[in-house]
Amino acid sequence: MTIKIVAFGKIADILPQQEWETDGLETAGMLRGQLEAKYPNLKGQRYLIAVDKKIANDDSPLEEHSVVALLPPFSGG
Amino acid sequence: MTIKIVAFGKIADILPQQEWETDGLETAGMLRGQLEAKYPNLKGQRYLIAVDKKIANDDSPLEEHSVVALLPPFSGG
Amino acid sequence: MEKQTINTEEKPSHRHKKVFVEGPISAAFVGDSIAKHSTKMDIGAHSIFLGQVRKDVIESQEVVAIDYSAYAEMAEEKFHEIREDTFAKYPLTCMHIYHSLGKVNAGEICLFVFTSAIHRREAIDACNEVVERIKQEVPVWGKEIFDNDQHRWKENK
Amino acid sequence: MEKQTINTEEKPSHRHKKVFVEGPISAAFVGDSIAKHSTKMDIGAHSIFLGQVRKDVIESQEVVAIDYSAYAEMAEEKFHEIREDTFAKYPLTCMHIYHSLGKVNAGEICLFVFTSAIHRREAIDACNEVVERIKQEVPVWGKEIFDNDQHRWKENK
Repeated sequence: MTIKIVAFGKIADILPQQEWETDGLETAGMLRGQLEAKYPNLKGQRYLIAVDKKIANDDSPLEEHSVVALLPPFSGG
Repeated sequence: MTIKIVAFGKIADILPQQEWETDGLETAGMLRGQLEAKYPNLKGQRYLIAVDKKIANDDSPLEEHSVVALLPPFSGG
Repeated sequence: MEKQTINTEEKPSHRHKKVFVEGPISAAFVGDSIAKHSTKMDIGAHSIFLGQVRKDVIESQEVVAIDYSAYAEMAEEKFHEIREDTFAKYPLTCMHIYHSLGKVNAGEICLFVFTSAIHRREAIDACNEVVERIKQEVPVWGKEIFDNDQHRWKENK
Repeated sequence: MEKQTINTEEKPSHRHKKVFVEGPISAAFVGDSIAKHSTKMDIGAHSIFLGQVRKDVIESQEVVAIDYSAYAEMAEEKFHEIREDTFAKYPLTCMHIYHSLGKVNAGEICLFVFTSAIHRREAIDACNEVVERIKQEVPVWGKEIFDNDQHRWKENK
């Protein structure tokens, strides 16, 4: 099951890439755990995860071709 | 004691003149009574009286050269 | 039309400003007023209210224009008082108020209230309050002119 | 910049409208948008909110611009949802929302929310609510660019 990950704002600055694909993850929480293990700078950062443009929680399931977005606090307007 | 009277909006339409002078009146209420006796169409109309640009009540005293304004409900903006 | 901009160092609230304009307020004038604020680097939010004359239909007569008149001396004092009170209550950078006198056709603008502040809350709340106070406290009257030349004195709700 | 005006007979809320504009929103564009409403004879009140970039000083560095980025696909869905909800809640005649992407210098406008209605209360309340929802719900980020080329990610309060 392949998913696409996209990062924005401050979170994109912390990660080595802004957009990539990965697989083997079943929930948004599993992705969060994997990322924070790999990039310790992510820990303590506030960010929401959106799955297919809807705000998700850690239990939200990922599906084949899901687009998962890492969203730091909004600052539009 | 001469005062000047100025009427606006609908009240000015009811009275024969928009601006005139009169004397012998000591309070705003006396003016109101005299006007409504003379111009029965004024009765039942809603209007405020301002003495020298301040909203007055019937007991408000009139002074030499006071400007007394007859103000129907505002409709600016 | 005033050409000056307010210098915040010179107590803007203490300057008597011209509020009444003859006839309608043009959209271009609103645009120009906004443009003048691009040099004010501490402004983060502008709130604008515009009153526009509606072509209401009243007993099958159509409103084609409103003819505004005022007790100008008292109205100017009231506008000044509203201005002072609002500057005292809200931390504003600027405030501008323009109200039409004379004939304003349906579709044209008769009131322009413009407040600016560092943050949105103050700008929005102040604009709102100024509009409400103008409607309630300022001696201005609108005479609705119908398409058959009849008229009716408007009353604010 | 969109040239169309909304025809109220064709359910304005159901049209997807372009919100994002590249770079700052000009004061003249705001003026033109207002002018387009002079043919809408049922409008009595317009409420406008403008966000302007402040030259804040943060640890002795000066903000010279904000560089806006967005998760565009999600942001557009959110703008549409806010638009639909607001039309459902308030009896509005028109609503327009424009938000900058890319670089907006201090003193320039980055957000333009414009609501129009028969009466002032609806126009003002709707404008207010749209602004609050944009700040809270739409995935847009502002990167404050300092005069020494450093940057800091902004956070809305």
